Amino acid sequence: MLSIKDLHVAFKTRRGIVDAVRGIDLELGSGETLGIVGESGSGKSVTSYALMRILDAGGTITAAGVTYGGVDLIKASERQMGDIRGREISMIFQNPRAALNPIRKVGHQIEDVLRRHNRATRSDARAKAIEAMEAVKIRDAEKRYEAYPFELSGGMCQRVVIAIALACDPRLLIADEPTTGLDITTQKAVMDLVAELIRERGMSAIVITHDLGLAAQYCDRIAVMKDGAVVETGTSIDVFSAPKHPYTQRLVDATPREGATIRRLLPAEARTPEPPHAPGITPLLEVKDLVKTFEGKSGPVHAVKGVNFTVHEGETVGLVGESGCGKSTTSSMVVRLLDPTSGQILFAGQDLAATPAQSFARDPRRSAIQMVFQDATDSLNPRHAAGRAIEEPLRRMADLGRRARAERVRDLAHLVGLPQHLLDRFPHQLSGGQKARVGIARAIAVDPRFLILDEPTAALDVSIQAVVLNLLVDLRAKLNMSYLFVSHDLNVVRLLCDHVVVMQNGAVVEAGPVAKVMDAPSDPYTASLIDAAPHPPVRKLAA
Amino acid sequence: MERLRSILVRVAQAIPVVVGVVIISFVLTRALPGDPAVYFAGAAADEASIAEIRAELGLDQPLPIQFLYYVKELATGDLGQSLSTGQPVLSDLSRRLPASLELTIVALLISCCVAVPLGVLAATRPGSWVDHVCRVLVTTGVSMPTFFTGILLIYVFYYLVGWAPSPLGRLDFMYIEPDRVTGFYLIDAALAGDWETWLAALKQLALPALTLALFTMAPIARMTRAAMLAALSSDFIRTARAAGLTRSKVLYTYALRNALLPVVTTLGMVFSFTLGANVLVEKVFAWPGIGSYAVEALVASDYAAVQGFVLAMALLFVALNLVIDIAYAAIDPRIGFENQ
Amino acid sequence: APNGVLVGVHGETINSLDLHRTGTNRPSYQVAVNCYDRLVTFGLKTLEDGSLSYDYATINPDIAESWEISEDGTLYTFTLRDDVKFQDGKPVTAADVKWSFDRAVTVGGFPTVQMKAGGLERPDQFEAVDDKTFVIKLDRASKLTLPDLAVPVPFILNSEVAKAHATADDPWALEYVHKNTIGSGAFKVVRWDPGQQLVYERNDNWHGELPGVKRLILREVPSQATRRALIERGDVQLSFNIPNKDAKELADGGLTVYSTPIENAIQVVGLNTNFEPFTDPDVRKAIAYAIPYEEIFQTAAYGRGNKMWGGPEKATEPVWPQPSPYYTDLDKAREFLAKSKFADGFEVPFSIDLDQVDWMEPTALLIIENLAKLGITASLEKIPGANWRTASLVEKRLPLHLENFGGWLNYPDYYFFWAYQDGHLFNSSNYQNDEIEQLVDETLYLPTDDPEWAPKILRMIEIAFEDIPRIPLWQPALNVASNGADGYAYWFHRQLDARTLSPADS
Amino acid sequence: MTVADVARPQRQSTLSHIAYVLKDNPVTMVAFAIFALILFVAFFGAAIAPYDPLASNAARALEAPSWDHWFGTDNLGRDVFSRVLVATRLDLTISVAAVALSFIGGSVLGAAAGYWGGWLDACLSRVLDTIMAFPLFVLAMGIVAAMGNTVENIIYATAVINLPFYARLVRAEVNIRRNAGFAQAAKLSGNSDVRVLALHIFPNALPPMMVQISLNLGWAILNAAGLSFIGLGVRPPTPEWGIMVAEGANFIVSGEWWLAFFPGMALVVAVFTFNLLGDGLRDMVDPRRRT
Ligand SMILES: Nc1ncnc2c1ncn2[C@@H]1O[C@H](COP(=O)(O)OP(=O)(O)OP(=O)(O)O)[C@@H](O)[C@H]1O
Ligand SMILES: Nc1ncnc2c1ncn2[C@@H]1O[C@H](COP(=O)(O)OP(=O)(O)OP(=O)(O)O)[C@@H](O)[C@H]1O
Ligand SMILES: [Mg+2]
Ligand SMILES: [Mg+2]
Repeated sequence: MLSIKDLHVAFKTRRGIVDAVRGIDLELGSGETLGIVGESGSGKSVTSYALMRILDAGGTITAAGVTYGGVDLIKASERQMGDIRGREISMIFQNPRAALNPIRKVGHQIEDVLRRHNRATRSDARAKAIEAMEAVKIRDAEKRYEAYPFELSGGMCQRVVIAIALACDPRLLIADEPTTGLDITTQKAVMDLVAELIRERGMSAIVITHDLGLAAQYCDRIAVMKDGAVVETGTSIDVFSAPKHPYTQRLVDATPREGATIRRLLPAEARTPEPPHAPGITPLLEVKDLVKTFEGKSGPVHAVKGVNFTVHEGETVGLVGESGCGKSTTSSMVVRLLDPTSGQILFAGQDLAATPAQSFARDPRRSAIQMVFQDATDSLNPRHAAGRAIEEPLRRMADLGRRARAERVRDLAHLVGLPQHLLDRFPHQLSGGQKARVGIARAIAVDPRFLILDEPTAALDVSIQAVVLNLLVDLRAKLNMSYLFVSHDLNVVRLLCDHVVVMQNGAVVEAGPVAKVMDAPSDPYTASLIDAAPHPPVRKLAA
Repeated sequence: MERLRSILVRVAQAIPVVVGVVIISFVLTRALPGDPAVYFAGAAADEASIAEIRAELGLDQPLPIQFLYYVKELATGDLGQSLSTGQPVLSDLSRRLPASLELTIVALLISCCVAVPLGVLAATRPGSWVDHVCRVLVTTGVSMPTFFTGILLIYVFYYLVGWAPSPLGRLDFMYIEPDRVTGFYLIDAALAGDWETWLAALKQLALPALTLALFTMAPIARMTRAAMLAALSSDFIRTARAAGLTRSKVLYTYALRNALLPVVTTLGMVFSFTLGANVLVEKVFAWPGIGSYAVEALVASDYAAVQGFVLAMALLFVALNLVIDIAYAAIDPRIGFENQ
Repeated sequence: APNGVLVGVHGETINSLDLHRTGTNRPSYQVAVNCYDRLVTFGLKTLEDGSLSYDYATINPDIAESWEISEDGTLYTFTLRDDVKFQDGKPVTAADVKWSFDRAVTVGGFPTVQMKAGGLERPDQFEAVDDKTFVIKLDRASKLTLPDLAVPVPFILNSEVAKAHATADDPWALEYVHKNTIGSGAFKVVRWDPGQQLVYERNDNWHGELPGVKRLILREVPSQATRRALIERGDVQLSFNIPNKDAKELADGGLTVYSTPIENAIQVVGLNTNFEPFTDPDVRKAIAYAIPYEEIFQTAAYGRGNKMWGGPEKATEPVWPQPSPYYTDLDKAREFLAKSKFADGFEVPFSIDLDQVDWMEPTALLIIENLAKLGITASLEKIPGANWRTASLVEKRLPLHLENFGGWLNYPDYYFFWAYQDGHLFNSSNYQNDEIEQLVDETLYLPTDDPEWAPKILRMIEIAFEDIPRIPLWQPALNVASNGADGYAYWFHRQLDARTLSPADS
Repeated sequence: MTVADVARPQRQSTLSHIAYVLKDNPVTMVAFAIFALILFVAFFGAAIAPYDPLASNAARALEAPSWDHWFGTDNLGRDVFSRVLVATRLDLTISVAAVALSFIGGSVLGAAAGYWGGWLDACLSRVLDTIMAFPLFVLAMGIVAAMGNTVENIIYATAVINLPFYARLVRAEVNIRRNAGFAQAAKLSGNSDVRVLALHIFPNALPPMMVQISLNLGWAILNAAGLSFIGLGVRPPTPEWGIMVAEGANFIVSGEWWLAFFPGMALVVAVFTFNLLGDGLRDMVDPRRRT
């Protein structure tokens, strides 16, 4: 049905020509679902845009042949392509809210497509649009027709995007990371919906994702991309259980899953023995009845409603829950960036909440509690080079001379595995993993006893996530720190944490040792969370 | 309901602004050098008659008392009498404001008709020669002092070539002012069906409006370009393209409408800026607008006129912001719902 | 312009139709001239260059048919014409005259001051004996009385209409007359858009010789360049009060330009004798010799007007203005400066009026340049119009400045009264000289044919030139360009008199 | 394999970055070239002027451009070319000083309001609204008329009317960054609020401000010129472009076009250059543009 032969895509940029895709061959049969996996920047999206010919200006496509149902997509005229897009081949994108025109009613956006491809006339467009919305299981479609994207939830938006894509019954659907940016529970619902629709309509599909587990769960075949080329293709089971290409192996290894240890995530040659980990029993941090209420424009927002938990010396506690349940708010209060409405934060027996956040910067205990942020890019000052960023806490909180500081920065860089020559680069010149390391180096610069990690790997590729997680384990052992690890990825929490606290709607619904909570959740919410996480097929460890 | 509320909130927010304007304009006029009593006492006035006039104008009172009087009169809708035109300020303003508004609106219409397409054109081909030419073109316009442009245009189109009518205000003296309905000659003449006068009024408008339009093109074109670039690179454009929508649909219904939001804001700013700044153009073209009125009043220390002018402009500014908010709400359904 | 319509432009704003109103500015005086009549008026004469001018020497009847002056000169009896009607048809009576005069002396401000100059101070001086007889009683005889009745101020209003619009707060109907003309004059204002235009229409029932122009549209055009373009292209027929440069060039370009030296007016450099260096007469003389008169006359006046320097050592004619004995001589200037306490020069601000920069600025700059050669550092300071009068004339706090007083009544003593007497308005130099005080007091009311008058005037001029608190530069000209209008006449009040105008083609 | 090896862009020096930004955009390049020329004239204008800009010569008044007087002479016989050259410094001073003042004032106010929000923000917003509600040019006129038309007062007036633009811009820029990760990280590093604001957040608002600055430099000159046109500008005989245009304007119709034309063109070129500089300046101060 679709055959791609030797596809090349190059971009003319300020830095010269970027070869984003360098010679891809792919085949897709009708009714088949192909998964394309690979790390960020490997050319997945560019490949799909090239198929649709919707690349940004400056991108050029060359190929021996990209044929779809007998039409050469590369040579087709712009008019022909216009007819193919949306009718023959459709696409859905990540971040559904942004993928919809914010100021146009969703119903009209669906109509636009219908009208464009003559699937509807002025008179019946509305009815057809509502029909299309019902097809993607939007309840109250009649009412939602009039809604604007901002009035819909993320999952709802993604359904609308899917409705737009499927409105004209295309034969091929390309889904580019359709679940990124959605809640874990929504993710599953959306993926299930897509899979169901594909099956029902007998469409072919290409699912692009960086989550190997996800691909394995939903696709017939998988193509693994690296640096603009396909390094391996095969059935899902094969690719996952018996990866041939070393890169695929590494990718498979790095995917957190049941039964793996944290060192297992690393490629075999990098696995060192895991340091011993023995959490103490003296409580280091005790959070008591922590409450935070924001004064929102439309009444108070109860973000955190009386949270209690304890972190012992050397222990790692996981804090999990859906987006918006109050994880970040809790950690901001603990790290004293935010004043709680009420409650106590006992750190080594002293109540930190007694000191207002505003003056906590000058508190001697400031250096004892540090934090690694969710978004490494956002947490680095774009105007400061990496070295300067790591040096920042030393300048303010350590009594060191210039030279001593520089020395210490180099040591820290070494400790987190950041090459010295990267120290005078600006954040935008660093990769995601490098930025995460800078963030970690900065957090541990003043030897904190307690470190809060707010989804430190959420923005990272799996292989980099593996490296970072292992680094955290090593540091924990070496520096004897306690962690509060905030995450929504239960697979990761299981690997790293001793204890886990599950939050929902600002309150703790369940807490306990990680194995107990994960294996035998007592709360239905915890159970649904665990269920929604992708369950990649277990790789035969012997292979 | 939500929107109505947010508009009411905007109106409420404008109250301190108006109060501030009243106070500052009062202080500013009193800080002006020169003594209106002396100025208006006439050529050969002696001490006694100056004092007499000072008392008549209430200028012999201490400042706070004067302010109270001023506020009291304001509250009854009395803006006072202009000394330099000898008319009630209110009637002066109501006669001159339409002149300024007409000029400004026509100028902005011309400006938009040129600048928005230019901006779109530049945004669809960023970095190309079209882009550069647009940029140089509109920047040249904004770099020319309006009075300089105005004089050059008069020199060329009236004095040398003779295409333009004499730059004598809103209407050549051959024509009779149309019956006043709105105060906008173009509209009034059209309402009266007097197309000859309409054309004459349009001719008078052409050069000053062009002068102002040249000056206002740059911000509009710049903002259109930037907003279009931002809109074109956003995700939903990609969705629209992937759905096979035609190029014009993508460009106009999707990109341009989104890009209009910042353009409307800019337009509002340009409008209020221009209305204040066409002082110079009005002077050059003998345009009987409020700008030239303000200049004369300021130079003559004509307190009531200056205060009235400033107040009128502030109210206009507030009203304009409201209109922009409403326009914004019409374009962007998200307005008024941010907090949800 | 079609059938009797003329279009004129000027750069100023007419802010009232009523000269008596507080705050009425100079350009508005023309309404009083064109739309109202007075008891008497000045005659007209033809000047050497063929242009028309009012004639100060003759006083003609206007509404008054005849008048008698009592022996002692304190009782004036006017007999009114009986064919004069207001524009609404009501005959003009002595009661109207009485009411109008009462108004002029009561409302205060400029009209009252001007009336006072002619000895007309209180309502009880005026009496309407019967419908046609009007009597003025003076406290003392004065040569100024009769001419003062011919200036624009004592114009005659339709008292009945006015009274109908008067209120308790506004007994003189100032509000109504401000916006309406209720006179018997040659024109009525049919349209007035403040800041834009004034339209006069001829009163066909006027008692005088009917003007040639039926309708006169007077547009206000602030931009001088635009005014010039308009007249040059013939789109307007009259451009009133144009700058000297335009006058020169338009005349060279073939247009008719009337440049009439303004009587009893001089552009002067004022040296404020209240301020340190200028207390010294030697410094004043040094400056008088340092001024580049000819350059100024050419650059600032473009040769229009009369030179007021390089005159005889000693005045021989009792006329004013007349050239001072000073001329440009830097050596002499240095000599005088060396004699003073300020041999090494000094610093002083040189103030000019923002509204009059067209002549003041080049003048000041040229003077500053020459003063620098004496070691005197003068820095130009422009004062906005509103402040100018306060600073220069009322507070008299400008050490070095330019000034251009011109007296309406054409007598030397009248000029000296205003400009050289201590404390008087136009004495911006704070000049004070006991002898001048006495001389002015003695001559002001004295008829010019009195044998004592001429020698006293000569003595006055001598002192003024010796003490030189005001350095005369030149006598300015009033420039009016016409392109299709005939019959322009110069008037001392320097406003447009439409009564003699007519379209050129008729 | 470690992550560190993935990307290794070359590090560039600041100079080569500037060179790069210039090469990237021909219009910016031209703008910077003219700007360099303007700076040169501002510094050395008095030295290279062929005549004394203040010396009048009534004998040679109003001469058309010739070899002796490239731009002709004015009504007092002064050399227009020399006056245009010498005026550069004053015009540049006015605009730079005014923009610097409003930049500093606006930045401090806007940054504080954007960072702390609350009543401070509400008050400031109202004050700024009030200033903006004034017709700005008339406000400038009023200030100069009230305080006197000295160069300093022109600068103050221009600064006051530009201040709200900076304050609003900075406020917005700071506001979106006040809860940014790097700001919180800076707090964790022991920085007080003021430090976080001044050293971490504010510098990041600079790139968009560069555009504003360059536009304002142009506006400032136009504003001064407009004031001169009304008669409230710099005092003569000091050469200044605006006043020269304003005075020359009266001579255009009589055929002496050079009086207004040449200073007018100088004004246009300078404002034009400033307006075009913005994008280039922004790219230069923005580290993200470095590759
Ligand atoms: N418009 C463009 N100009 C220049 N280079 C581009 C452009 N678009 C993409 N690239 C480059 O092409 C490469 C592949 O990008 P692509 O978006 O396909 O990656 P991806 O596999 O989809 O990654 P991700 O998982 O982050 O979405 C990247 O190195 C990217 O820098
Ligand atoms: N400054 C604030 N003002 C008002 N409401 C807030 C504020 N900050 C957070 N909230 C609300 O508090 C709730 C908890 O937010 P929080 O950021 O702690 O969630 P989270 O669990 O970290 O979510 P995510 O996984 O998306 O990071 C949310 O409903 C959020 O909208
Ligand atoms: Mg992608
Ligand atoms: Mg969070």
